[in-house]
Parts: sequence; structure tokens; C-alpha cells
Amino acid sequence: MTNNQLTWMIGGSQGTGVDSSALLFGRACTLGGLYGYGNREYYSNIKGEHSYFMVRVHQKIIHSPLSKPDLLATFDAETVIRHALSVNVDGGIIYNSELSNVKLTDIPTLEHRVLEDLVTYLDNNKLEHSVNGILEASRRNGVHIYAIPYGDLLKEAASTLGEPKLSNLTRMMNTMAVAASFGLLEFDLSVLDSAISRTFHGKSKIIQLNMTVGKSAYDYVKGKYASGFQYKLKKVQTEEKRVFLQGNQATALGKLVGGCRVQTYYPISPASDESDYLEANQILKINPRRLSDSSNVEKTTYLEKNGGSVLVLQTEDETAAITAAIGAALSGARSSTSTSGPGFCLMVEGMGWAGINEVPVVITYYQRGGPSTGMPTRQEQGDLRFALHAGQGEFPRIILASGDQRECFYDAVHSFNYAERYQLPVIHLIDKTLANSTATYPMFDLSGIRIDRGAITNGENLNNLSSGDKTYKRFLFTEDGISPRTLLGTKGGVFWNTGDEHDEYGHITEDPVVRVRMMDKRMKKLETIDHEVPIQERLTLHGNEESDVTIVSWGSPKGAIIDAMDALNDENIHVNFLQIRMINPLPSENIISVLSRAKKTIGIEMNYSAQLAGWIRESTGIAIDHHVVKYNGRPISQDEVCDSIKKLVKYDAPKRLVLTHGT
Amino acid sequence: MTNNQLTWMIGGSQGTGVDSSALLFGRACTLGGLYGYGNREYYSNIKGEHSYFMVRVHQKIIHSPLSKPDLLATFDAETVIRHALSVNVDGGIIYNSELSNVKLTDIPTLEHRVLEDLVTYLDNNKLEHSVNGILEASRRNGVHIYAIPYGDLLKEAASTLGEPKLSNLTRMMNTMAVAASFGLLEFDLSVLDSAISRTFHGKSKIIQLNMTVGKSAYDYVKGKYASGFQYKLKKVQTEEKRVFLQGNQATALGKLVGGCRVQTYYPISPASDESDYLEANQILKINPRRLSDSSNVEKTTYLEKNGGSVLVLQTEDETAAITAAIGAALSGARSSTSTSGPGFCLMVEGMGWAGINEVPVVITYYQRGGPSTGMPTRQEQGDLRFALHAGQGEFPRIILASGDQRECFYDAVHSFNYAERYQLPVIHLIDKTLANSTATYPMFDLSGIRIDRGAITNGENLNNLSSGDKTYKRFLFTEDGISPRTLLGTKGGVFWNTGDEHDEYGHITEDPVVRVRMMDKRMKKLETIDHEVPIQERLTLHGNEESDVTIVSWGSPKGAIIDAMDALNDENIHVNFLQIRMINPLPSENIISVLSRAKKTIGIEMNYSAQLAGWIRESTGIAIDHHVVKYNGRPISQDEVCDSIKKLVKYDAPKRLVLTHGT
Amino acid sequence: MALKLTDLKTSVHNDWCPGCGDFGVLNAIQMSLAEMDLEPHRVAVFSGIGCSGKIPHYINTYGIHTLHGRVLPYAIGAKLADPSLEVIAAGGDGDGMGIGAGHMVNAGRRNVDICYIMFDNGVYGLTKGQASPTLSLGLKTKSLSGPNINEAINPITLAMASGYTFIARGYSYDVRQLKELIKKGINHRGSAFISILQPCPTYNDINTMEWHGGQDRKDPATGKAMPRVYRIEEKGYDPSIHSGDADELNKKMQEVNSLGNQLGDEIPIGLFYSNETIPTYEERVAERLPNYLKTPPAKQQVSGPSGEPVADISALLDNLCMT
Amino acid sequence: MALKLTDLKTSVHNDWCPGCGDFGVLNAIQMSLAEMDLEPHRVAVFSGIGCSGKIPHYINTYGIHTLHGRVLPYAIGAKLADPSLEVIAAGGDGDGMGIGAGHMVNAGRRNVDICYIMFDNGVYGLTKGQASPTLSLGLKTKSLSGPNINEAINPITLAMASGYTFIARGYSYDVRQLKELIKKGINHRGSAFISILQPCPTYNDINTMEWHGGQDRKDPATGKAMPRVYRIEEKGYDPSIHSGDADELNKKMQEVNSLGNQLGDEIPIGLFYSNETIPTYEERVAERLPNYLKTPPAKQQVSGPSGEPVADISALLDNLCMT
Ligand SMILES: Cc1ncc(C[n+]2csc(CCOP(=O)(O)OP(=O)(O)O)c2C)c(N)n1
Ligand SMILES: Cc1ncc(C[n+]2csc(CCOP(=O)(O)OP(=O)(O)O)c2C)c(N)n1
Ligand code: SF4
Ligand code: SF4
Ligand SMILES: [Mg+2]
Ligand SMILES: [Mg+2]
Repeated sequence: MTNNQLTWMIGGSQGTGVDSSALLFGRACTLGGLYGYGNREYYSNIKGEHSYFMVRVHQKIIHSPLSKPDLLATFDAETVIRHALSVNVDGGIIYNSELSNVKLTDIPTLEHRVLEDLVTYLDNNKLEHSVNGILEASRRNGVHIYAIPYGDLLKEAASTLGEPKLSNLTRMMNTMAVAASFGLLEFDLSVLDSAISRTFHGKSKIIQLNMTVGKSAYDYVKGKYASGFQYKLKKVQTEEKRVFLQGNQATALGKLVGGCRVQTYYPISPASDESDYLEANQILKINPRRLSDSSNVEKTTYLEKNGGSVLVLQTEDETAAITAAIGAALSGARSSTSTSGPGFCLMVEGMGWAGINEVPVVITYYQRGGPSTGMPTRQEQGDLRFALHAGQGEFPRIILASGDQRECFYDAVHSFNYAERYQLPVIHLIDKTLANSTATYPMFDLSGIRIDRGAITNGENLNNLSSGDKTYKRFLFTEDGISPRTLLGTKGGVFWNTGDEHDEYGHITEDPVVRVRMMDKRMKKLETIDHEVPIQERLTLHGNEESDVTIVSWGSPKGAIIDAMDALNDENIHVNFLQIRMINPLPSENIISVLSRAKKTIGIEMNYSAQLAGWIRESTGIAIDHHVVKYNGRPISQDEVCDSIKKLVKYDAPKRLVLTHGT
Repeated sequence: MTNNQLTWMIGGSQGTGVDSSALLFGRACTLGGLYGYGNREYYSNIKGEHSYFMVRVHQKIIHSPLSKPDLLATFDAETVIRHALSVNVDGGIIYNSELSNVKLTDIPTLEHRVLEDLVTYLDNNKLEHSVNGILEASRRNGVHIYAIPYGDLLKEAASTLGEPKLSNLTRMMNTMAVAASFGLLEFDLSVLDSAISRTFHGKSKIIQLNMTVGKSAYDYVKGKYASGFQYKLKKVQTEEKRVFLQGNQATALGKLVGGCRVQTYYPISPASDESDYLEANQILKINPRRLSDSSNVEKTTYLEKNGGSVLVLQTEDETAAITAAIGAALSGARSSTSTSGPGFCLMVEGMGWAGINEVPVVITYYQRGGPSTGMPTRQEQGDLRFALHAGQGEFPRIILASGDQRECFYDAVHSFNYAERYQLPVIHLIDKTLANSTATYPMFDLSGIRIDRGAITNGENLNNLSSGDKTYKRFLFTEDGISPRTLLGTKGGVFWNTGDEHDEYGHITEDPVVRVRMMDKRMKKLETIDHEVPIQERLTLHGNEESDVTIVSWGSPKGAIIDAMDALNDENIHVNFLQIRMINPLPSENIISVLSRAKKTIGIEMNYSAQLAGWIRESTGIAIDHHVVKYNGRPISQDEVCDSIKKLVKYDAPKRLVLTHGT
Repeated sequence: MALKLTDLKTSVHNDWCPGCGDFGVLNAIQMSLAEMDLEPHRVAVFSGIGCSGKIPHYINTYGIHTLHGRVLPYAIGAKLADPSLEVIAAGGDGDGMGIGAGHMVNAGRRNVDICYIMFDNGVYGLTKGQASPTLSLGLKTKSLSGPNINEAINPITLAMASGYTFIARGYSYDVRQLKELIKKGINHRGSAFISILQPCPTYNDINTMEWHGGQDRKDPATGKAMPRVYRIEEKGYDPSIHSGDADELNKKMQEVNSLGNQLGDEIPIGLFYSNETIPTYEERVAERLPNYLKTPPAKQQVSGPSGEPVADISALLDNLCMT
Repeated sequence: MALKLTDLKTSVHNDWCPGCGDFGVLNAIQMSLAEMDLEPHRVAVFSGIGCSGKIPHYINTYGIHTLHGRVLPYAIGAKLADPSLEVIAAGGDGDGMGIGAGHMVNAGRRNVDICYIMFDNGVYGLTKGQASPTLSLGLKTKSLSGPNINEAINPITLAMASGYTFIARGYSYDVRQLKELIKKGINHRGSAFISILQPCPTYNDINTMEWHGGQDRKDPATGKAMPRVYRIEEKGYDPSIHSGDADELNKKMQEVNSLGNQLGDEIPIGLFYSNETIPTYEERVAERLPNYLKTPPAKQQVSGPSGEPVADISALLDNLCMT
């Protein structure tokens, strides 16, 4: 009997509500006092292709999937066919008993390669090419099979409720699959009910329907399969406030609190969810106690009464998105844009312009499978080097990479602070897994958040700045490379910008002497950043400082690594993990000091060529010993990390290990 | 007395013919049996800003400028003011005696910084702020000053020729300045005359005018300043055929001979000169003996009679330029596009598409001063890392960097061969100095040039390829990663392309297994290239293999380094020089074997952060000991290299040396 | 050896939503090619990115699924390198009038002989229903959080201003007419632009098939729906330019613009404009390069039997030769 | 405290060619700002890249010299973040109708309250005279190696199709009229587009000042040049939309298009179209965000005295909070 630890999976055709049911499951678990982590896999398609969601629950906080589900909840044939063989021994499969005879060839969305592999497998095991055959194979593997007559149960519920149409609502099967899982797991039905209430907030009719069909499935399973399943979930009492959210939401929330007031975007997966979220919440509540702009009482009371707002601007393309964001930043709004690889291609020129003109602008970069259009809805961290070197010539940029949803939130705030303090473009690297996976965290602590707008000057300051010379110099040469800036519209603060090399006023120059000073001034900012930004915002060494083995990674693999470290500890394998959050400027000194302590170093990255490892070698001279890479478009799981580490720690291991798990 | 070695400079307002006179000088010297090397400096401006040209001549082949001219030929005041103080001791200045009293403040195009520096200098030397003051300062420095009454001489010539308008033709002063220089140098006037004839080919009136004013200036100087000047040029007899050409011409010629039949472009400095040259020569002579396409006799005889042609397509932007070139490549034409940094930004997405679809396309990338618009007409090699990492995700690309005009020519041919053989985008990196400087070379040897179109399939081949399976597979999995391709329109060869990950037919797939195989197949090509391409096309070790000191560089600094090595040899300093021509895939093994032999390594690059050195460190683990960098927008000179090497070889030298010479 | 419709189909699973207007366009293209007896290898279908962009994978011809907004320059590059290819470009309204608007405008004035089919569904389908540039101001489709904040671009008037020499509006549920339009577009000498009203049942719940079919406005007398779309050719409209003089052009421009602007309760579909008095880009190139049409870039032999280049650049080198 | 013309000048050396049409535009802008008494800090002049793109450096206001083709999105971003700024966008014809055509088209339908001044010289000036998208088919200007191979785009008809609510054509040597056009364009509520015939004496030797002035066609009677350009307002033309109904709009669109197309021997200059019946983008935003005009993005206080964020996201977090 395994309590309060479970990996659950649900699947179905895109557009049939799979996500909603998975989120329902996750919310219910969180409401039941457990931690959840959910990963969503879907095609670049609107309706019909297969989508699935894996939700892992645990009593402690978790940040990663496992490779295999314990319980697979299905209501269509394709989900059974694709995933049944991956269910853990002693796990279970819930399926729609009406679909037993569906043949593999009835599923047009099955890739040729997948079909062939399955047919071979079934033939080898002398099984028929159908749901039945697959289920029989699973059964032989030690998996419990739970048939549910979805249709009959729906019809019953329909007549109980006096809603004859209900029986057609296949969408209801989602809730039934969740409820049936709850039944097997003997989880408290009330948490599902409250999750339903929260999900369909205010729509009482829908709430009632869902609760009814849910209860019927729950009761059916409990009645028929009582206590047969070894996994159980139990409500846990906790005082802790918890959020259950996705990376794109966490990032958007960080932007809102961090002062972002203009977001530009052009639709693209997986970035545009963030903009949608911002637009849906474009009117902002304002904390009146913090309003203190005594210089303009009218405006502050106005803001207090009417709230703030973020302008979300959908542009005609990404070139317009970045340049409009830069325009807005010049006017003085904290501005950002969000995109992924193809869109970033079109932003490169604009970013370079922001670089030479020292404009604070934030680019939230959601990585996905590349190259080119690649796999638009799949995982990869293949864009680090592109982000690092994009743009002709040389100019300073900051690159941050968040490792989980919570970091997405705080790094979004940091991004704006760095952008304004150092007057440069900041790229905030996220990836598809972070963006689309959902996890439970203790409520974010907002008390420590501070906004640093850097050197913005007007009024008296401006006079001082302008006193020596006749007029204000936007690009005044300074020690640390940072020149006080004015916002468009500031009296006495007129300046010029140009993509050309410029003098202190911002006028074009080709003078070789001024050129070198201006280059040096700009590049100097990287040193200033290196000195000023607290190291804990730049990297984290997780685990015991003294371990012999150090894992180096960045971005979403953090979750699987942290979870794996826990699991490995139980097996007496102790490793630590150096997570790099500031990719540029890279905290090289600290990296050297950590890595030179390790006897063995292992890089883990979701790309072909171990991009961060290359950057570390270039910057520090240290070659990481082993590279674990994954580039099949699927996230890395805790057990994949565990297995790799074991292989690399214990045996004479290869330099490069390619992980391939995932469907 | 210094014979047949001279650094000559001429300057003037843009649009007044400075380039033409410098080319005239260079051509004349080449005709006189000497080698020339000319570098052009100009503003991003059409008319009025100051432009100058330095021409170095020598009896042996040379590839670089020197920092200081021996003879400065001027006819306007600004050129005197800007350059007089840089003339070598014992050198000379030719100037227009009518301009002695022009004041520094009369020159509106003088940058504030330049003006201030000059004023300080003149004040320190108690000289007046005028042409006179500057000339006096030069005189005190040991420079000979040669006044010429351009106006009077022009008037005289006008009346001799009965062409009263001539006296207004200030353009004639260019030729007079060249001729006056010839006078001082006692060079044979006949070579100037034949250079004039060649330059104004067919325009007999203009030829006569130029010869007349030329002779008058020549005679004036010879008469007045006979034998006063210590530098002399003498005609050298040679049987060698020689060309005198710019990098953009050499590249265009390479493209023509290399089979390029579609060139797309959007105007941009310094790339569009190449497209202009191609367009001006769009109809191609065909060598009939090589036509052998017996399958289509009609077509070949037609070609023979009518010539070939290259279609030069001016597009609406660079996005269109790269994508149209890719479209043309799919149809089967050898296609390329030329651009510089800002344009390349807009090509990144298209290049990635060519990467995943394995389309042979050549991007000729002319680097200039960055970041952003930067210094559009000035030198820099700041785009290596951008070229290397541009594009989301990972795909193979070849990057070639030429070191001189001759290499531009051959590398243009190589680019197409590699592109087609390995079916990928090839970036040919050139820079402003290469593009716009002009040099004398022995006539290029065409006999070794071969065209390799790689695996293009049709007819019978196609049937064989398709026999196993039902139909042709564009992306057939193969050992070396290369799949035979068909051209659009080939019967039986239908295929699909998509920016998404695809199966062997080219149809979209998100299957994780096929994905990994397809990534591996594409990336495998880098290994194939590494095995197949002869090392001499990838790097060159110049000088003695056994030197203790190894210089590492790429691109146009080659010229200054080679010239400096010669000069250093004379001072008994022996270094060798590893020139990297294939930046990607980098010939790491060979680099390691060379660099690990050296006691001291010195990288020389025209960028801020020593980009190639970073790439070498990342790829080989070897950190180059010293970096000599230059990023003021001006080319590196032989003497700058000499000085740096001496400093670094002899003394306990800094890790990073920034060169700043140039005006 | 007449082609059958099945010859134009692939075995790739079609993953458009049930009821999507894209199916009508796909059928119309396949029928056109079959009727024109264009063998698969003679045709290349280029597409942009979007739901519509997937179309080449369903057609058994060369199929080049390009980048978002870039379908036109790809198609033009391929066509100019080999004018003997039949080149069709296909893409969404976001693809063509949003991110690709610059190419759309600049392709018009070139008049390369291609046929450009634009799917007008008022939304960015594949990215989940954001407003596309053709969605009218103030409309709030299902997936928008508020009414559309931008005016619409009218594809027809924009095409007219851009210089397309063949301009039509089709409707994806009038496959018969659409097929004829596509055949004409392919046959047209020059750049043909066909804007297709393509309902997206998933995201655009306003301009639906029912709406176009007038299901919301029944004839009180007969009780029958009064469709909003009607075929312009059935009204005797003449789309052709005959003399090509300024007056005729000006008048026709006015007519086409006002047909284009009719998008309310009476929506004309059909061929609005056809002008063959303007030379194609290929013809203009042929004036510069006399050998162009006979030996276009893709068909030129560039090397001899052992790879020796056939181009003879000796004259050019001699020009630069200083001896 | 009326502004003087010199208040609008900078000390930067102007490096346009002698006789360039750009000088007229510069003067007209400076005169407009002075006459409107717009203090330097209240105005931001954005520009593209080209000879024309250098203009901000010569004007003493905030001057943002952006990227080639991108002047509009920069300007729009700045304006929307702070609608109290006076925003002028300026750029070449290559900048606006070539590489920037997509922005040009999509800006029209937004109707942000900016004034966009396009320099139409028929060439890419700063890159040495290649044909720009407005150069007519078949013309061979000095720097072209052969006659222009593309049709021209007409800026006026394109602007009309794109939805600009103020459309004018100016001429850079009629500075008086131009100044008035610019003042009106700045005052116009919405996106104003002013296309300026701007001779480039260095590269365009066809559409020169002399040509526009009719120096090549003298009145046989008087011997005086008969200028090709004429002021439309002197013919009693009414550019305004009054009711804004479909019929009026349709008629005016026809009129404007035919004025636009007149580029031969009779070239009208002046204000062709002015429509204030369409709400600006800012007004539409204000319908979504009631506080927008009063506290636009750039003017919102985002942090308290020691940097505490003022945004209160607790309600949003509560929504995601599962306890
Ligand atoms: C440069 C770039 N930006 C954004 C995207 C994301 N994207 C994919 S499809 C699409 C919209 C498609 O809309 P439309 O062109 O109207 O085609 P539809 O799906 O409606 O047929 C977008 C924005 C992309 N692929 N490339
Ligand atoms: C992306 C990009 N491509 C090309 C260029 C090079 N470029 C500089 S100016 C210019 C053309 C300018 O022409 P136009 O916009 O008509 O302005 P004009 O000089 O005629 O005023 C070009 C193509 C550039 N700066 N950026
Ligand atoms: S989203 Fe709309 S356009 Fe896309 S496939 Fe579905 S119905 Fe068609
Ligand atoms: S090139 Fe033409 S547009 Fe540019 S400054 Fe000279 S005259 Fe003016
Ligand atoms: Mg669409
Ligand atoms: Mg222009």
C-alpha cells in the first residue's frame, strides 16, 4: 500500500477537455493538502490529436514528472493504446468498457512508427491489434484493469437529473474519469466537489452536473473495485496557504507586481498564454498605502480609485512587438514582450538597438522544440546560445533562466529591476515545460519584493547633470557605465537615440576615439552587474557543498534534479547541484570555485549539444565531465535523472548520455 | 632613398572622386609592375563628409595598410587638417596653396572631439588654428610640404585645351593630385596615362582632359621640387598577369564561376556592391567545351549561343531575400544572398528553416561596425558568434571566413560546393575591410576549380531510391546524414518540406523517436564534413611550424599579420600564424595540435571580446594567452601588429591589448 | 492519362477541426489540379504557417510548408528560378495581412506568375483564435477577452492597391465556384490573388457557415435562409481589363474596391478583376536576360563532365587585370 | 514664450547633399512646431533609416532614429505608453513601403494619434540610389543599371486601403503648404499620413525639382514653366468626411484614390482625406481601461517610497490558491 504518492495520467483528443480534468485532479489534490505537479503534452493542433496530462501528487513538494504512471485514467481508445504499456507494475488502468474492440488501425492519429512498434509488440505476444490486446498485455505485466461503463453511467445520471442531453456530453467523461480515479484511490470525494466548485466558479448548473456524474463514477468504482488498488490518497490537514499554478501565470503575476505596464506580443506557442493572462487581468488593484507620489495628489487618488492597468498590445509581428515595447520603455513604462524561438528571430535587430541605446526592455523567451518551427508545443532548451549571441556586434545583455514556477515569478520582477538599473535588454528564458506545467507551492511571499527603477532623472537632478555642460547628456561617460536617463517628455531632458554609434548626446558619430569610449562604457556595465547583483540571484548550489559529484544545469530540469537528489539520498548517493540562473553575465568565479571542488561533474540539459556546458567551458576553461542531454521534445523525469546519475557515478560511463523517454 | 615602397594617402569630400583617384593611383602602380594595397575609409553619407584612401605600394605582394602615410596628397583643407600630423617623418604633403588660410572652424564636418584635440595640439605648439598652422606643425615634424596652385594650373590647362569650363572641374584636381605625386616620386608618367585610359575606357575626351591636367601637375612638381623627395617609384618589368580588385568583386567573380545563378539582396553597406557587380555582369559567357548535357542538346547549344545568366533579385527586405533564395535553391539554382549585420538579423529565421529542411543556400555576410546600425561603413569582425549561434534550436551550418581577396574568390566557390554537398546553409563571412579594400594579386588560377553539386537525383537513381519503399523519401536516413535530394519539378521526386520536425518524407511529425533520429541525422553532417573537407580548406599555418609564438586569427587581419611576420623576421622575431578559415565545424583536432606546440599564443581579432578565441576555448579547452583586439572601426595595420607582437613577445605583457590607431 | 482526384491526395492524417472551412479549399485545389491535368511533379504548393499552412501535406504535389508570413517570397524565388513550375502559394489571413503584409504588398507590384490563395477566417486559428487583421472592429469572437480593438484590413482593396493583376473572392463552401477561380488564377498570366471566406467554426463564431448562408435571416415568405454570399458572375459582372488605359483602370479600380468593401448582408464572391495587359515579372526579366525563359537559373548547366565550371569569366578578369 | 525657429534647431552638422529635398521637409517640421508652440520636450520625432532617417538629429526635440522600416511600431509604442506626447514618425519610401510596408499597413487600421511623414524620392538614397517601391516601372534613374523592373506602389492608395484617417501629399519645395499639412496632421485625431514628393538630386535625375516645376514644358505663350504640382485646396477640394456613412466613405475613397493616381503631368498636392468620425486607438483602449488616458502606462506609479510594488495581486493569487 502506497499512501499519498501517486503518478496519475489522463489522455484524450485535443479539445475534449483533458487539460481541465487534469487541472481538476491537481486542484483537488492540492485542496486535499497534497502537493501536485502536472505536465501537459499536446500537439501543435487544435482538435483531434492526442493530448495527455500527467499529474504527480505527493505529501512533500515535488517539481517533476516520473516516467511512468501508476494510474492511467482513460475514456477513449487512443489513450489506452498509447499509454497502457507504460503503466507501472501494480498500477491500474481505468477504461471505457465500450471501447474494448477498437482496433489500432481505427486510430488515424497514431504515427506510423508508433503503430509499427505496437504491432510488433502485440505480434510477439500473440495478442490482437486492439484495445483488448493492449489491455491484455498490460494485465500480463501486472497492471490492474478497471472497466467503467461511461455511457451507462451517463445515461443513468441523465435520467436522475432529468437532463436527457447529458448523455451526449462526452465532456462529462473527463470528470467521471477523475472521480473514478478518486474512487480507486479512496480519496475524499468532498475535495473533488470543492475543486469542481472552484473550477466552474459561479456556474451552479454545471457544478451540479459535474458533481452528479462524478459521484456516480466514484460510487461505481468504489462499489465494484473496493480496496483492490494499492495506491491510496488521504486528505492531509495543513495551515499552509498554497497556490497551484503554471509557469506562464507565475511569470505574468511577476510582471504585474514588478511594475510591467506595457506588454506587446504576437501570438505564438507557448508564449501567448502569458499575454492572454495579462490581458484577462489588465486592470490592476492598487495598494493605496504605497501610493506616495505627493507631487501629484490628483493622479494618485485617481489611481487608487480606478486601479492601475497594463496595456497588452497585439502587434502585426514580433518585429513590431519588440520595437513597440522599446518605444514604450522610452516613454517610461516598464515594458516587456513575450515570444518563443521563431518570434525571437524577428526581435534580434530590435534588441540590438535597445542594446546600443541602453533601453530597458524585457524579453520573456519561452523555448520550445527547435530548430525552425520545430515542435511548437514540445519541450527543449535549445536557445541558450542564440539568446546569448543574437545580434551583430557586441552589447551587454542580461540573461536569466528560471528553474521552476516560483523562480519564474521572482525572476520576472528581477528582470525589470535589472533592465532599468543597468539600462539594457534582459532576456528571461523559460521553456515549454515550465510554461505549461502546473505545480503546487506555498503561497509566494510578496513582502521582500522591491522595485528598483535605476537612475531616472528629472527636475533638479537634471539641472545638476546639465550644469557643467550646457545641456543634458543622455550617454554621459561614467565610472560604472550607467548614465542617468530621462523619459520622453521630461522638460530639459531632450536626448537623441540612434542605432548608429553615438556621442554623449546620442548623435551619430564615427569618430574612432569616441567609438571606443562608448563601447567600453556599454560593456563596462557587465562588470558592474557582476559586482552588484547578489550571488543568490545568479546561482544556487543545492545540496551538500562537499559532495564529490556536482550536477550543473539550468531551467526546468531543476525540478527533476532536485527530486532525484532526494531519491538518490535514500540510496546513499549524494550529489549536489549547481543551478545557474544568470546565464549572462555568467558568475564565472563562483562556478569555478564550485566545480573545482567536485571530483566528477555532470551537465544536464535539454538540448543536443550541451549549450550551457559550452558556455561554461568558454568562460571558465572547465570542461564538464559528462553530458546528459535530451532533445526528443519531452520533459526530463526524476527517474531518468536518477538512472543517469547512477550510471555515471557507478560505472565507467560515456561522455554523453542521450535520454529518450517519453511519448 | 626608399625605392618602390610607399604609403600614399589621398582624401576629400565624399562624392568628389577620391576613390577614383586612389584607384587610378593603384592601377597605375600595378601597371608599373608594383603591387598595391588600398584601403578606403568613408562615412555613412552620400556627399560632403570626409573620405580618404590609403594606397600602399611595394615590389612584393602586400595585403595590409600601414598606420602612417609617407605621402599625403590633398586638394582640400579638411584632408590636410585631419591627416597632416600623421605623415611619417621625411614624408611629404601635397596641398593646394590657395587654402593655406582656411581655419579649423571653417570645416563643419570635423567632429567636436577631433577639433578639440587639434586645437589643444596647436595651442601647445603656439600655432594658428588653420591649414597653415597644421602644415607648420608637420614641417616641424620633419615633413616636406609641397604647395601646388591647383587653380592656376587648371586655368592654364583650360586655356591650352580651349575648354574654359575645365577650370571649374574640381574633379580634375583628383587626377592632378595623383600626377603631382607621380612627379615627386619620379614615377613614369606613361603608366599614369595608361591607367587613365583604362579607367575611362572609351571616353576619349575625358581621357584627354585627364592626361592634360595630369601632365601639367606632374611637370609643375618635377620642375619645382625636383629630386627633393626621398621616396621613388620605378617601373618594374614583369611577365606575371595581375589583377587589382576589391573583395566584393572577388566574391562576385567566385560566385559566377562557382555556378551561382540566383542572387537575392536588399541594399545594405557594405554588401550591396557585390550584388551591383553581379547585376552589371548578369549575362555570362559560357565555355562551350564544357557543355556536355547531352540529354538536352537544344538547351546546350542555346546556352552556348546566348550565354548563361545570373538573376539578381532586389527584394523588399532581407527576410524576403533569404526566403526567395531558398525557394530558388529548391528549384535547383545555386542561390545566394548577401547582406551585413542588420540584414542578417532578418534572415535568421529563414536560415533555420533551410537548416531543418537541408536546403543548400549561401549567405555572404559582410561584417561592419556594430552593434545595431553601428558604423555601417567601418571595419569590424564582431559577428562571428552571431553567425555561429543564430537561430533557435540546433542545426548544422558551415561558416567560412576569408582572409584576403583571393580567398574571397575561392571561398565563394567552396561555399556553393559545401552547401550542395552537405545540403545546408553556408555563411561566408567577409568584412568591410576585405570588401572595400583593393589589392594586386597574380591572376587567379581557374584550372583547379571544380563544381560539386552533391547528391541530386532523378530518373533512374530515383527509381532505385524508391524501390525499397513505395515512394521517394527526401529525408531518407543514411549513414553520413546526407539524403539524395530532388529538385522541384523532378518526375517521381515529389517531397514535402516544413519548418516543423518531419519524417523521412518531409511530413510533420512530433513522434519522439523519429525526432531524435532526424536530429541525429542532421547533426551527423557536421562529422561528415569534419572527415571529408580537406584541412587546407579549413585552416592554414603560415610560417615556421616550430615557432614558439603562434598567432591565431581569422578574416582580414590576415593581411597585416602576414606582412608583419615578414617585417618581424627582419628583426629576428619569428612567429607563426594559424589562420582559421572554417569557423564551423571548427577543425579542433588540428588547432589543438598546433596550439599545444606553442609556448605563447596570441589572438588577433577586430572585435571587443575576442570571439574566435572564445569559440576555440569552448571547442578545445585551450585558452589563448593574449588577445589583441581592435574595435574602433578602422582596419588593423602591419605596424600595429608588429608593435603588439613585440610587446607581447618581449615584455611581461597584458592579457588584453586594445589597438586604437586610425582616423 | 487524365488525373484522378485521388492522385492529388496524400495519406497524411488531416487534423483540421471537423467542419473547418479549410476542407473546402483543399478540395477545390485538388479538383483544379486534377481538371487541369497537372501532374504532381509539375506543381509546387507553398504555404505559410497556421491551420491553413498545413495544406501542402494533404496534396500530392511538391509541398513546401514555409515560415509564418513568408510564403510569397519563397514561392516567388522558386518560380523565378524555374518558370516552368506551376506555383501556388497558400496561407492564412494572419500570415498574409499581418506578419506577411509587407510581402503581400510588394509581391503585387512584381506580378510574378503565381497564384496566391489566402484563407480569410478572421482569426489566428492555430494559435487559438486571436483576432486576425481581417476581423472587423468591435466584433467579439469566442476566444477574445473583449471586442476587437482594430479596424479590419480589406484584402481586396489592399490587393488592388498592391497591384495584383487578378483579384477574386471565393467562399470555402462554394467549392464549385472556388475550383473555377483557382483554375483561372493558375492560368492567369501574372500574380493572382484569391481571398477566401473560410469559416473557422472553432474560434470564429460570428462569420460562420450559417451566417454566410443566411441561416439567421429567413425569407418571411418562404422560410428559406437568404444567403449573404452571392456569385458575382451570375450578375453579369465583367472583371476583365480590355484596353488597359488609365480611365478603364481607374473605373475598374473603383468597382473592385466597392465590391471588396461589400462584406455585410450582400457579399459578392467571384472574380473581381483580371488584367493581362501588364507584363509579368518573368517577361520583364526576359527583356534583360534574353536567355531567361529558355534556360532559367534552375535549368542552366553550371559545370562540365568533371565539374569544371562552364561560366567563362576571363573577360571580367581581364577588365581587372593590370598588365 | 512663443518658440522661435532656432529653438527647434540643433548644432549637428547636416550632411544631406546640397539641394536635397529633405531640407524642405526639415524646415516645414521646424516651422510647424514653432508655430504650434510645441516645446521641445513635448515632442518626439521618430525616424527610420535612410538619408531621411537622419532628420531627428537636426531637430531640437526628443529624437529617436530607429531601425530601417520600424519607425511606426517604435512611435506607436511610445505614444501608447504616454498619449500626452506629440509623436511624429518620419522615414523614407524604402523604409515605409519596402521593408516597413507591413507596419505601414497595420498601423493604418489602428489609428493611433500620430503623424507619419514619408519621404518619397523614388530611390534608396543612403544606399546609393537603388529603386525604391515608389519608382515607376521602366524608369532608369542615374544609378540603375537598367530600367526599373517593378511597378510602383502608390502611397496614397495604399494608405487609403490601410485605413489612415488623414491622407495628404506634400511637396518638399512647397514648404508653406507642407508646413500647414504637418500642422494639420499633428492636430488630426488619429493616424495622419503625409507622403512628400522629395526630389533626390543625387540619384533620381528624373523626378527632379525642375521636373516637378515643369521646367521642361514651358508655356509657348508666356515662356514660363508650367509646374506639374498644383495645390488641391486652391481648386476648392473638400477633404473632410462629415457623416461617416458608407456611401460618403465609398465616394471619398474613390476620389482620394484617383487623386493619388495622378502622378503625371498634373500632380495634386494638399490634404486629400480627413476623417475624424473614427475613434483613435487611444479612445478604444480607454473603453477597456477606464483609467488609461488619465494614468497611462508611462505615468503610473509602480512602487512605493522604498520600492514596494503598488500593484496588489492578492486577488489573483487567491484565485490560484487551493486551500
Ligand atoms: C514568426 C512567427 N510568429 C508566430 C508564430 C506562431 N503562429 C503559428 S500559426 C499563427 C497564426 C496563424 O493564423 P493565420 O495565418 O490566420 O492562419 P490560420 O491558422 O487562421 O489558418 C501564428 C501566429 C510563428 N509560427 N512564427
Ligand atoms: C535591415 C536593414 N537593411 C538594410 C539597411 C540598409 N539601408 C540603409 S538606408 C537604406 C535605404 C533607405 O532608403 P529610403 O528608406 O528610401 O530612405 P532615403 O535614403 O531615400 O531617404 C537601406 C536599405 C538597413 N539599415 N537595415
Ligand atoms: S481552428 Fe479554425 S481554422 Fe483551424 S482547423 Fe480548426 S476550424 Fe479550421
Ligand atoms: S542621396 Fe538624395 S535623398 Fe540622400 S541626401 Fe543626397 S539628395 Fe538627399
Ligand atoms: Mg486565419
Ligand atoms: Mg527614399
